[in-house]
Amino acid sequence: MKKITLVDQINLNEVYSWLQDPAAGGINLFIGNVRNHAQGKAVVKLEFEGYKPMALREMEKLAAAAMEKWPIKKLLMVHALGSKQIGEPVVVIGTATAHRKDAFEASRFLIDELKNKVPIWKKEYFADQTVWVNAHP
Amino acid sequence: MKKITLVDQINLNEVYSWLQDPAAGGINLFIGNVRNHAQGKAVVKLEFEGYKPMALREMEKLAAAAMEKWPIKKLLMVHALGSKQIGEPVVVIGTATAHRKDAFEASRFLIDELKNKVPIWKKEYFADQTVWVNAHP
Amino acid sequence: MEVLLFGISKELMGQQVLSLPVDSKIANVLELKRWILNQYPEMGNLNSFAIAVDQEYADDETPVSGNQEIALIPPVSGG
Amino acid sequence: MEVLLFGISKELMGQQVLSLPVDSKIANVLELKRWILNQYPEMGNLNSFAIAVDQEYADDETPVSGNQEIALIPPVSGG
Repeated sequence: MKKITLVDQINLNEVYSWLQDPAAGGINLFIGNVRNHAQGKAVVKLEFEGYKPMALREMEKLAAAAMEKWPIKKLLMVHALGSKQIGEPVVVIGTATAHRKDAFEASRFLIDELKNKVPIWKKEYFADQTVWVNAHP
Repeated sequence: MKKITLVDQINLNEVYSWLQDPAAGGINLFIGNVRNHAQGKAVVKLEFEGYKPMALREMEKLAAAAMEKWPIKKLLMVHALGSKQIGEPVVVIGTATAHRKDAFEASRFLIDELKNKVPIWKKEYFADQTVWVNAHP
Repeated sequence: MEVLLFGISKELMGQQVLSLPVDSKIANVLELKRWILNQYPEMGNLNSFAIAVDQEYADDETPVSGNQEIALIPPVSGG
Repeated sequence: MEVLLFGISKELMGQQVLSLPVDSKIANVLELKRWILNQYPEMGNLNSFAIAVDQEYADDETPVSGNQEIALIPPVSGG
């Protein structure tokens, strides 16, 4: 079973409830937060923009690839869009599997691939400038 | 910063709040649940017994080893003791790091080592018998 | 033909959607990328950019036409 | 000398704490393990068991005495 969404705000209680599965011995959750610094400078806030329909399609493809590779009971990918303050969760990857090894490997695969392929863009706001992350060499 | 406890019941909200760190970009949580089957048979409930002072010492040692190996902002290990129903969390490992790779690796190390070394014992209750897990070949 | 813009491309090119002139005669992704770099040389400073056709990453040989949903994908940075 | 028991050992040996006779003359962990296996042969069916001295895993050569906290650690299965 999988759940893939783009939201304004991530609710971690809902995430955990949804991942519960009596047949799953292990749940791995990766939560990406807004860090308070980047390249040694203070980040004031972040903004995420997404090409929503394509982002959802790419996330669905990654989920399908993971479910083919690992025996996953439940898989969840949620990304927040819009303006985010320091410490707010911006992305959650969750997998529930019978054996913990699979949950660790699948979550790691999903967040790594999400960061490579899903058309979502992060803009960091520093006190003196803004930067679109990864855009320039 | 680390937090290591043995509890009657795990509260995941507290766990996540405690792991929040403005300098951490990634949080990895591993949650071990009571599975509804083992060796192909239905598990009714579990019971965990611990040699508490030694279990805490062993968990502290693992935490110290992980903090030496990876740059960890926050590290949490919580194990529940006593009687647990299907689906209840029995162990939570959480790490908050600046970079996600470290969080995945450290959490994986901590749960693997916890299962090898920490003096806690699991008794599975099936309909027709009880089994101390790992005790016999 | 129209091209959807996101993130830094939207800012660099100063618009939400890029409209290509009718006589631009662009037949595939490679020609579209060249046209963009020619008209907006500052796009050459990016690490790279991709083109998506109907919400799928497309390679240089993929044909493009006005009937498709075409988007310019600058380096992604989600997560 | 007393030995704390847990999990399956507590059940197999039918007590919470094992009290060794005063004349048992056990000087180290190896001798303690042998004494246990001799008195409680069913313990030989376990995968293995360890001895902890003052809440630390102890190897066979570690000396043991009545002044220490000694525990029998059957195969662990937390998590």
